[in-house]
Amino acid sequence: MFDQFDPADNKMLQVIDNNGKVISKELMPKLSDDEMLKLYKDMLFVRTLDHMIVSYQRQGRVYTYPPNYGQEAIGVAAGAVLRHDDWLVPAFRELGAWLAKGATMKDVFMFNMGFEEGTKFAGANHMLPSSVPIASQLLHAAGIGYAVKYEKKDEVVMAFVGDGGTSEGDFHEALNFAGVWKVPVIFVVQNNQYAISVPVKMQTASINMAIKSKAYGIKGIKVDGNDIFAMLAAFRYAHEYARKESQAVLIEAITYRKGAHTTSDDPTKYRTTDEEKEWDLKDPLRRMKLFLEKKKLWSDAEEEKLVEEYNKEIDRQFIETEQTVSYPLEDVFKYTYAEMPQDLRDQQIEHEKFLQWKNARK
Amino acid sequence: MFDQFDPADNKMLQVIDNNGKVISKELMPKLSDDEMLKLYKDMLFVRTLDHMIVSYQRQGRVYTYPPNYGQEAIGVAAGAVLRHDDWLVPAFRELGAWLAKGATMKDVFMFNMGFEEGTKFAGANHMLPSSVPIASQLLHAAGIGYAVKYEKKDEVVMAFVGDGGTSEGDFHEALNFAGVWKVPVIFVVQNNQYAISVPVKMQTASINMAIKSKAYGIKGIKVDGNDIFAMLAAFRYAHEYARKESQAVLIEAITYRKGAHTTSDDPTKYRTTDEEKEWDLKDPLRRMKLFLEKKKLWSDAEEEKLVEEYNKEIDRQFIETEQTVSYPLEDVFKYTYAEMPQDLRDQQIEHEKFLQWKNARK
Amino acid sequence: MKAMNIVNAVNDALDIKLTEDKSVVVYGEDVGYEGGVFRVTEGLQQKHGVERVFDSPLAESGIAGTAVGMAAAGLRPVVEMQFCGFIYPAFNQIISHVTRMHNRSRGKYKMPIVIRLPYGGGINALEHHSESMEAIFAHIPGLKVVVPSTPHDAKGLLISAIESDDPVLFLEPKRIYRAIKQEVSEEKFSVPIGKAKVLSQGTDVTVVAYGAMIREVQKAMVMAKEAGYSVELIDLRTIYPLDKETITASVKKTGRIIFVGEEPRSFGVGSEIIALANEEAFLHLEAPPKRVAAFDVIVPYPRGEHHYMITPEKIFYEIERTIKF
Amino acid sequence: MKAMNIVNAVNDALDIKLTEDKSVVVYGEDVGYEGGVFRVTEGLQQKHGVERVFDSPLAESGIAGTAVGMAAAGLRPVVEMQFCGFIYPAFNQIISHVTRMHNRSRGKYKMPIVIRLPYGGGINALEHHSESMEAIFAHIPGLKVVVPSTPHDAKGLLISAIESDDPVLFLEPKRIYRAIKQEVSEEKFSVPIGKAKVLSQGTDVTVVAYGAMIREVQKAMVMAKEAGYSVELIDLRTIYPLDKETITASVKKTGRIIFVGEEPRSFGVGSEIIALANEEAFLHLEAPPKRVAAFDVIVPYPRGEHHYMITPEKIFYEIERTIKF
Ligand SMILES: Cc1ncc(C[n+]2csc(CCOP(=O)(O)OP(=O)(O)O)c2C)c(N)n1
Ligand SMILES: Cc1ncc(C[n+]2csc(CCOP(=O)(O)OP(=O)(O)O)c2C)c(N)n1
Ligand SMILES: [Mg+2]
Ligand SMILES: [Mg+2]
Repeated sequence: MFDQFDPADNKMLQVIDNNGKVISKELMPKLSDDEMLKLYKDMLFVRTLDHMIVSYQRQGRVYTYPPNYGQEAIGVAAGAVLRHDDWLVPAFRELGAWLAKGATMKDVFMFNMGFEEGTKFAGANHMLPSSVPIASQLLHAAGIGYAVKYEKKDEVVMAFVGDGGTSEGDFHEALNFAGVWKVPVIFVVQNNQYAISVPVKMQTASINMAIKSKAYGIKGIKVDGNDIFAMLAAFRYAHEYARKESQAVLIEAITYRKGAHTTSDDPTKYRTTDEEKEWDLKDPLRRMKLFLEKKKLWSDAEEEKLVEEYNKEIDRQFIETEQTVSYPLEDVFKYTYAEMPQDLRDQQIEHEKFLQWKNARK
Repeated sequence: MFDQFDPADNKMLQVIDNNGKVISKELMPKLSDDEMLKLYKDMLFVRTLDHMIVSYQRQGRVYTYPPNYGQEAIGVAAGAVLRHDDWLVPAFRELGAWLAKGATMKDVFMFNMGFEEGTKFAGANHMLPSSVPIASQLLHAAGIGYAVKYEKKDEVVMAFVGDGGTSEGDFHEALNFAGVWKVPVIFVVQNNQYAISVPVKMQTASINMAIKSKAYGIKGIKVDGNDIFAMLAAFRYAHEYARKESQAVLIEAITYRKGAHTTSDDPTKYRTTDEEKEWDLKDPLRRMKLFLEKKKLWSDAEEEKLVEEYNKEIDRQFIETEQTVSYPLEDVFKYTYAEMPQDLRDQQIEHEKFLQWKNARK
Repeated sequence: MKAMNIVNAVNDALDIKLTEDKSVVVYGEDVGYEGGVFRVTEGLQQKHGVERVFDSPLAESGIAGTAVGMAAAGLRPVVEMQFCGFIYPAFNQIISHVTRMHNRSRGKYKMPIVIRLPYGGGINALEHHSESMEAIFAHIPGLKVVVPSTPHDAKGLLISAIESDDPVLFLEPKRIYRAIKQEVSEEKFSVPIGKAKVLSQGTDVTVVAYGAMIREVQKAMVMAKEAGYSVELIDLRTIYPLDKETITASVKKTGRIIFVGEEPRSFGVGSEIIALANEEAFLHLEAPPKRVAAFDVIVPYPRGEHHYMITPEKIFYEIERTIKF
Repeated sequence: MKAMNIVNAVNDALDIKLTEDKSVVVYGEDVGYEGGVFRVTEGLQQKHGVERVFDSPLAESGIAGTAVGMAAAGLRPVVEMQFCGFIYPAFNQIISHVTRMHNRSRGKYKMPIVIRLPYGGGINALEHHSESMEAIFAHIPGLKVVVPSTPHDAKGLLISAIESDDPVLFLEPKRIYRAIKQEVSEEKFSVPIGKAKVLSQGTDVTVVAYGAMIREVQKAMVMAKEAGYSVELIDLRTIYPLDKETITASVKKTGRIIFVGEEPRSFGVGSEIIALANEEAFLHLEAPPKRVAAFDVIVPYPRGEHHYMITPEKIFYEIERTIKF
């Protein structure tokens, strides 16, 4: 597969077209009807959850949120290949993968409500917290890859980054370390065409992102990130390859951020509606839905009903989260160190004295 | 030329073989006999100077020094193409280029004797100081490239780095910025097979260094760095290309550090004499000398005489430098800021009071 | 005169310098077309062209490192680091080159670089968006560190910073980016680097602060006034080089000094202020110099920030304790 | 017992931990095959294998960043930054991840990482090879900063550092790497992090120092003794967290305190020591707490270093001035 889609030729792996028609049968991943439906429903769930959080944000119930809208296929396909012991090193826009690894809606809510508890992902095995300093997490993936290899474990590491993130030095160092160390790490670049307002052509002059693999002697492939079958095919192949050969891989997923960068951003400032419309035709849910409809596996009526169920459950859990979370003072002090220095203890005690004074004053 | 030597094919540009025989006439750069002789003499001078400094170091008259031994062709060829207004952004092992730009022996001596005066390169137009934090200087080159383009000047920037330096994040960021900005910068990787004790295969898994250009959408070429004609051909072509097209280029020069990393290093710890012997056959001076001898342009007798002259002049200037340099206290304070803060002035005054006390005590 | 907030004032200073000096260029992530995530550079690309005001790739070391090259080649780059927590990838370029190239080249290459950095907490932002680590930069020889607290000073100090032949870290207290409007001259003027400003005269205690903390101190001063205390407030405006004279004169007068900052307390700017008070005015001190600063912990996510941020009550509490010492 | 210098002692500590704990791995530039440019890790690869002691590519951010991943996956990486001036490319990984991953994951991932850093001047090295910027790191919440001054402490502190579940910056005073030999137990032992040591008892003045400055202070103390002054010397051993108790007890006794460091003076460790003395022992102070530290300039190249380095005379001079205050 890597030879067939050599990034030097700028080819892109695609399985279905914009109308959901299969255009390359031999690459279609083996999936039962149920498995197909699950993929679609997972995407639909991510999209619904995403929209709900954006609306919570508008209501002032969460802080800034970076929508996944338009990029759902990538995270969901990733989630479908990641095993319990595989590692997920997230960026911040691959919700489908998070949920598959065991992150909960409540985690996501807490994170966006402004609680560290939400980046713990307590129930997610082998998943790092979401990382804000762009691209720096990729080195963690290379390091985990080293540990996995060192301990001879059958685990694969998958790490995410955006197109903008490829410009950071850490992107380079991570892929280079992974290449030299020959560790089973899949680096996924979600190329959604923008880094906030900056278009990808101002990010790099390379013909694509996948070709950057050549700088590190690892395999690279460019995939239609809005084609869930293509993503799944690529992930399955890369996962097998990384495990068996103990080698790193770079996957570039071509996609489009249909929403704003975050809820504080206004994309109409820097892109045209023409461009947006063009990408609407490539929407990953739309394409898979057309595919499923042709196979009579899915209908608008079913979708409407399911979305309603999703909405209810999401809202229920959101309200529950709102009602249960709290941020006691001690949490400010407790986690900076594993073994808290006495001085920090003293600072807490001193502050509590102040609070007593303050309360007494009222 | 860039197509002919696509780094993806791992081809290497070469003009003469190990015996000084021309193996690719069409690539031989146009040079008069005098020009050829000058190139050889420049290499010989660099080698002589280099050896002398190493011997001064052994006598305790300079501090650590990183020998150029074995890599002379690269710097000398670079120096031959750099014009007065072109920029040189050095690493620390391209003495030929330094001298061509107007750095003096005395600068080099002062630098290695431990005087900042020696990294000023007062007489060298458009040359940055030698840079110790590996690879960080490449970004300066990209920035100069931007300034040159912005001010529409006919200037080319040439920047050096070692094979080890390609692993740093700044290498990546520099080539990426230069690629996006389309600026006339020639990045030269002197691949001398080692970064101190670490062999190049532990530095990167890429098939060569030149291919890293593809990650940035710029041209790259791998050249025999011990073949001065090949280096000159590549530099001339790249210089013309960078100027005319306002584009960056990556040149990988394959060479071998015959000496120690620095005078504090002992290479016998990490490499074999077999390997060293193999590279002796590729020595850049040996190869050019065989070429010149065939053309009856040069002889052992001439060489012996010239080296003797060089030695005398070098020693004369070295002794002169030793006798004239000094490091007054005020030089410690004077250059940290362009406009010295009062507090720093006060620190100097305070220290001078202490010195008075100290002298009075004696 | 025109009503400006800090965002307007910074924009105005950039506009003036871009207009009068062709060697000034402005760039950073999202700085060009969009005008920056805080809209500080809005309109400048449209007015001065894409060669002079532009978006860079997403790479902070790249931004600082290319600025070094541009400065060596005669330009005066003004770069933006998008948030305080994202300056760190540029740390090596800043400490190794921005601040050392002048020394290393014995003055051959000046480094007239301004690094703009929106900093500080209190805006309910994600982690890394709220920190206040200026002490780290103040400790680096070769750098000047400046922080305005008003639109007027923002404009005047930025003009000085751009005109300085030394590199300047220009901290912008984003919490008050739009909080204060002030009549500011539309003409060019400058506020000198290295000069603090006595904002209120007082006799009982000197409070030293800067940036967004000034407003918090002023709120505390209302409480202090009610309690009958006379507070002298000094706005540092420049963290390095410190205006020793102004601080020393004040502490000699009041005999008491409190530093208020939103930085982690230990090894911070506050420690330096205490050291200064000791070195310059030891015999005048009537109470231990005090720092009111954040805990030595990682800045909490938004919902924990209220525990962490310095409040007027806390400042008043410490003022009172110091006076009553 | 065996005669060891600091190089031997660090090597011995690494050897012991590599032997008893399979999760310990040691890497960095030239650290593996060659055993490091200072030969500190010599022989360890041969003994413990190339998977456990190895050379990394030349990339400090890569070294620190991969250590974060390894630690998350259960290893205990001990990494080397080749010289003090080359830790800066790793700065973002250190301040954003090494020190924050534990907090960000609410304790799910511990970060038992040791970063070894040969630091300090006085060895006639190139620029960037002689600096002493520990104050920057001491200001970073989440990090512990340790500096031995003897072979015994080097071994014991490094063992503690490797066993600490928190990240430790382990500063190695390279100037005295081989300068002191001492009988050190070949057994495993540890010296606790966060505990200073009173090296000499005295009554007139407390001197606080660490690393290579201890020796210089001791030389000054010979002069002080001749002059009839009684100096109490405290070796900090840990810069963060500071041993407040030991320092406070001493300054309460002597009434005078001097910090001696080779760092740039302003915003340094010295400022924090002065702040501490004020906060904890204000009423006992008989003279202004003093810092004897380097000028606020860029470390000079070797031939200017003698102007810059703190000498025993200078320390004695300040001791005398403080006592006579
Ligand atoms: C080191 C660093 N610099 C800057 C930022 C601010 N920032 C947050 S997201 C972003 C753009 C990221 O673009 P990309 O990598 O393409 O990911 P996308 O948002 O498109 O998913 C920027 C600049 C950051 N978080 N970290
Ligand atoms: C950022 C940084 N890290 C480490 C060093 C220490 N160091 C000096 S030279 C060197 C090896 C450089 O290797 P390479 O780039 O191949 O250049 P060469 O010495 O072979 O010419 C190292 C690690 C440094 N100077 N800067
Ligand atoms: Mg993007
Ligand atoms: Mg090399």
